[in-house]
Amino acid sequence: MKQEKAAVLEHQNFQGEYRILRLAAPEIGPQVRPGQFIHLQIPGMGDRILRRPFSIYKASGEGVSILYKPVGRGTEAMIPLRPGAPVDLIGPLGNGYPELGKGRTPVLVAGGYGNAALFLKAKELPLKGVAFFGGRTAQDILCVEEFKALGWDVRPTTDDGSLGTKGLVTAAFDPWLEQQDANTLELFVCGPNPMLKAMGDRAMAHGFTAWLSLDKNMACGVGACLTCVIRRKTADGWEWARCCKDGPVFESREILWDE
Amino acid sequence: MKQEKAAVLEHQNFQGEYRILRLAAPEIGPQVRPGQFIHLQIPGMGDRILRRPFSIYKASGEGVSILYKPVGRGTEAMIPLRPGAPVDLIGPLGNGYPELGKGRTPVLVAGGYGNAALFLKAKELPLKGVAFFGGRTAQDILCVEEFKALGWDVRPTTDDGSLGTKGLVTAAFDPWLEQQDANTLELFVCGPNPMLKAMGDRAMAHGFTAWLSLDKNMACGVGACLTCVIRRKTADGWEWARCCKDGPVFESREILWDE
Amino acid sequence: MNKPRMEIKIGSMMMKNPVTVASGTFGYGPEYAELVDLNRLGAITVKGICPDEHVGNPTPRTFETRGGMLNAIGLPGPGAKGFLKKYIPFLKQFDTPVIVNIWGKAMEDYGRVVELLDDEPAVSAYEINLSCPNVKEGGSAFGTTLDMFSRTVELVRGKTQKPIIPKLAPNVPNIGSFAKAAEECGSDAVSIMNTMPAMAIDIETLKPQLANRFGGLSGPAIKPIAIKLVFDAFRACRIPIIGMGGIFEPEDAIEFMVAGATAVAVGTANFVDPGTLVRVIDGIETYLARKGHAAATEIVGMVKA
Amino acid sequence: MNKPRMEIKIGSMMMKNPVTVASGTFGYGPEYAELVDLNRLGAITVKGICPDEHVGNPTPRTFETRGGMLNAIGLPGPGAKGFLKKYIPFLKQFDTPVIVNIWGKAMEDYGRVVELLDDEPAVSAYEINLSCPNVKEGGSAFGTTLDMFSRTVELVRGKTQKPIIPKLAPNVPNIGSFAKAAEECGSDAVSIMNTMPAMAIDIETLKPQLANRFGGLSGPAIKPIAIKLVFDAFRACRIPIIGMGGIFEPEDAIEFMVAGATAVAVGTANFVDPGTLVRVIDGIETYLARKGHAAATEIVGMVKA
Ligand SMILES: Cc1cc2nc3c(=O)[nH]c(=O)nc-3n(C[C@H](O)[C@H](O)[C@H](O)COP(=O)(O)OP(=O)(O)OC[C@H]3O[C@@H](n4cnc5c(N)ncnc54)[C@H](O)[C@@H]3O)c2cc1C
Ligand SMILES: Cc1cc2nc3c(=O)[nH]c(=O)nc-3n(C[C@H](O)[C@H](O)[C@H](O)COP(=O)(O)OP(=O)(O)OC[C@H]3O[C@@H](n4cnc5c(N)ncnc54)[C@H](O)[C@@H]3O)c2cc1C
Ligand SMILES: Cc1cc2nc3c(=O)[nH]c(=O)nc-3n(C[C@H](O)[C@H](O)[C@H](O)COP(=O)(O)O)c2cc1C
Ligand SMILES: Cc1cc2nc3c(=O)[nH]c(=O)nc-3n(C[C@H](O)[C@H](O)[C@H](O)COP(=O)(O)O)c2cc1C
Ligand code: FES
Ligand code: FES
Repeated sequence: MKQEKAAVLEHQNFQGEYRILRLAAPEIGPQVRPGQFIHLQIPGMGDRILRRPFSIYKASGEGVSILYKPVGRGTEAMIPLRPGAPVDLIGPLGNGYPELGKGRTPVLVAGGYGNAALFLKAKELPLKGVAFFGGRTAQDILCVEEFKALGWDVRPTTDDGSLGTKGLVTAAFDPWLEQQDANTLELFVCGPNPMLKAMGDRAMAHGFTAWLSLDKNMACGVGACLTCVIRRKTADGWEWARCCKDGPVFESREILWDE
Repeated sequence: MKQEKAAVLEHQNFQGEYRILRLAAPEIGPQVRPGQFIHLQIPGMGDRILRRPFSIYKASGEGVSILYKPVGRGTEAMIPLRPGAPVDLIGPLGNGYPELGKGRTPVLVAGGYGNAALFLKAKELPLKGVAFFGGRTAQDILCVEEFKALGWDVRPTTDDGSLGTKGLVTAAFDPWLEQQDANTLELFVCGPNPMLKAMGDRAMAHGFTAWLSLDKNMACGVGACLTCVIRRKTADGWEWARCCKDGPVFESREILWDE
Repeated sequence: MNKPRMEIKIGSMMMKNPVTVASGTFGYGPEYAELVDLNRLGAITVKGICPDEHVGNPTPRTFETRGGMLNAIGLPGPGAKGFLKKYIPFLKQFDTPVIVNIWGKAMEDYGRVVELLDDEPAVSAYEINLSCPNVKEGGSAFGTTLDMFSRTVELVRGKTQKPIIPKLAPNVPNIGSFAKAAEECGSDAVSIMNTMPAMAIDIETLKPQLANRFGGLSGPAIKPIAIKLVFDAFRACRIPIIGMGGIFEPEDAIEFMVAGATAVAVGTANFVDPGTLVRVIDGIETYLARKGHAAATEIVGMVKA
Repeated sequence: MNKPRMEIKIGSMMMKNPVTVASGTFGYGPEYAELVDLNRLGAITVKGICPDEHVGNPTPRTFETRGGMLNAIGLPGPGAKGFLKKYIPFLKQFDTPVIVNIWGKAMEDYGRVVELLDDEPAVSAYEINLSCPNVKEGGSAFGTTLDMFSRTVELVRGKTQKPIIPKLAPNVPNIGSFAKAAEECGSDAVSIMNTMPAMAIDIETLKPQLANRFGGLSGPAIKPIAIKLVFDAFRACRIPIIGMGGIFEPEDAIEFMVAGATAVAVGTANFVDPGTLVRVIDGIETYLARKGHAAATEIVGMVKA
């Protein structure tokens, strides 16, 4: 974990509403493990003061890249960032995804920026399997060709049917699951909460492992403020776990979902 | 007085540390009288919210121009404004300079952005006379050639002697004053407070008229908040006068200077 | 779809919409009249008036802070008679009720100023400033001790049939008690909040940034404080609340109403963007229509908490 | 020129410089240790500890506002024994005193938590949180009624020889009375200020933005309020003040000291820029040197007002 003054190297439209921001961060870049994130201080956010967390899409000795969609004050304030602009980063943060279990078959499930968050893991995994990606339209499903190039069998689903199966990720996942030896599956999931919960429910029902990367609002990003907590099951009840420090990745059995 | 969404037409270095900002403001431009100002909402000022007042350097059917020096949060936040950027203006504000009195000889005295504030008056005055401009260095004395082109006899003074007489404006003004028929002079002054006071003192000692344009911090700019008040003499004491509405131009005899 | 009804009532005073201005940020009316259509406003609240002319504080009187501003104007003004003479003829031109913000150096002043103003039909209501942090004479003590608060409100109540609206001080742990006391003393509404006592110091000169040393904090910075106070007061009393503190956007005004405010006032935002008032009025109407409400009053205090 | 002396004293506790962290914004020490050199700090103030484990509030627990943030974390924590076990070994590695922020659901808890912690030599001082707006059990009542305040402080005073530092609530009209009461009850210092009670509402869902409904406002927005409270308290008592509220830059910290704070705490700014602490420490030193001061203590309360 480092705090680093980075510089924008590249910033442009990526696909649909998504944009790519590539940052020179030679201290942080080499430390990144798949599933980790950075905490970005966005310049020009006016009177809003907190950092915003972003999953690391790519990392190298040079720095890190993120994919984001402008949806609110912070992400909209990022749009005018030009190459050369200085930005302050803290990272890499969070636990990231664990190693694939012995004898397990990896499966990827993602939606939205989750595709970006899974990319490093997809690259690193020793086996490649099926990748279920969901989105509203074809435009919302990121990096399909990149995942294919790594050897993944990408199965897109879209709400409007503009790419792959029509419906939610589960519309493609559930029929596929029927034909699998569920015990041997190990899922790496990143996407909106309902998607995480759907996959977690199936993991518990069918006895497979599912690593879910959670998106909770954050303040500090380093485990100090206790903003980003979820309920994690313990032997005799539950405890708070911090998404920023103890997560963002949790195994489905650990999580006690709020109603 | 109008509130107008203007657009930046031109924004560049002018001279020394001064910059020129030219704004398309077809509603405000044509209403401007010499010595008035605009109240500018500066984008990108972060968590600072108030407008900043700027004297109008030039005005036309197209809009207005101002000259400014980055000295603080507001003026520094103006630097990145690019042509086409939208800015919100209120103006023209303030009383401006009055007509030249019958049989009077006009004299200009200015320092800093005061030169800009006097330019429209200098142009409009039916007679042209001597203009005393003070600054730290030659770089700080604005628009000398422009005033000369209008027919003014420009007498610069600089602290370092890099242009004209070495010293304060008074170093050139006082010896000149000795040779004048003081009663007939009418001064139009805009500059830092000590310069205003020095000229005001001389006006009262020698019996000439001096119109001083005051710079007081402002909040509303339209006379509502009572931030920008000075003490104005009355028959039986004094009353508050608002620089933004009743001023910024006051005759030297009106002003009761704070200690 | 029908337009939502924007009218609200404060005692006997009808406002054509819930939006007024915060006293002291809009002068006496004429100052913004070239920029804001005064006929659009629910009411015009004028700067604080005491019985006699008052000189206010020396300068500097305001200072910009992060997300807000400090002021210690010190309530300069023409006094009751001066106000009637200088501003009532102007204010009568508009079809908009006038709320006169009143204050006093001593308790009896609150009665005197009402006596001087009350015959004027163009004065629609009184907002009683019991919480100005910027006058030494005690304005703030009236607002932070329940006993003095109640006595002052009762005094004013005894002098007029017009709606009276005590303006509450924010620096108390129990705003609810003041709201309830206001109600019990016969107030028609309460205003919440006045500025928060505050200070800034120039570390180079070591001098306070305001000549008066202290001032009141206003602007976006204080909005979450004001929302909490309105929420608390709404649960403690049954009279309407005029909510204010950092309203810059329609969403801010709606938040105050949802917290419990029947009406709202735009203050510091006038300095930043005089267009705020009309934007807020239109924005409330648009929100009501979008949410399917028939009247502004329907959203008052609707927070699910 | 000699380097200015940065050391200050809070009772028997020596701090190598006037800068600590605000409780609850820096965890228990380890969280920021990779980003901030803990040996540089004047003291480490840990998150609030009560006698037993406590679960805190549901989420959402924080919300960003204009110029600040709201929090209603609700003081989750491992309890006194859990704290000693989990964090003291880590904290002992550093040459920096540890201030433990303590709180209770009932008055006797304040005594119990000190009893449980007091034998640990690595606990250097207690900051008594009498003003947390985020726990229903009464934390805030301890801080806003003088009688309960004094009794709680006396109780703690009776349990320990270590420095005790009551943390004052900001939502009172008379902070000076609390500072004076703290002094009279034998406190070694007071901390000013805790967060300001506040609230935000989502106008689409009509739900409060915090699960706890209310929270405390912190950050740059509140600095002018905090400066005023420190100024007032400085004139009312003779014990040192630890000033906090919106310190983001060295200039902010210096402003607190000039207003009357002997030490300062950086809170919300840690989330925004963990580099703030060291920048503030260095900035104070640079200011002292530039102004020709031999010691940090020389600027305390030097405001010309
Ligand atoms: C571990 C982690 C990794 C993330 N990775 C990415 C990424 O790779 N790409 C990306 O685009 N975004 C990512 N996000 C979300 C991102 O951090 C921002 O919170 C989000 O984009 C909105 O920020 P904003 O400032 O634009 O919106 P805000 O101004 O904060 O809010 C705008 C709207 O978004 C909602 N919102 C704010 N934050 C969140 C949140 N964390 N979750 C859900 N809704 C929220 C608000 O309620 C509001 O309605 C990640 C979040 C986490 C916790
Ligand atoms: C009627 C009028 C006309 C003006 N015309 C011009 C102009 O044509 N060109 C121009 O460059 N400036 C002009 N000014 C000054 C300008 O409005 C700004 O206040 C000033 O440039 C500093 O603003 P800032 O936001 O950059 O600094 P701030 O962040 O506000 O402050 C930076 C520093 O400047 C000081 N300061 C701020 N405002 C003033 C002020 N009004 N007077 C003196 N010191 C101040 C502060 O005390 C601080 O030390 C005018 C002011 C007035 C009242
Ligand atoms: C410059 C200024 C002057 C004010 N004068 C008065 C006043 O005369 N009487 C009064 O009751 N409140 C006065 N106030 C307080 C406002 O009416 C309002 O309560 C406060 O500013 C909070 O609202 P805001 O954040 O929208 O400004 C004044 C506020 C400002 C900023
Ligand atoms: C997330 C968060 C948690 C806090 N937790 C505590 C706490 O446990 N005990 C306490 O006394 N104060 C707590 N506070 C208050 C701070 O210590 C401090 O008094 C306040 O935030 C003002 O300082 P700031 O503006 O620099 O943050 C907390 C503040 C925040 C923002
Ligand atoms: S964001 Fe602060 S603990 Fe996770
Ligand atoms: S700036 Fe408001 S009255 Fe002049």
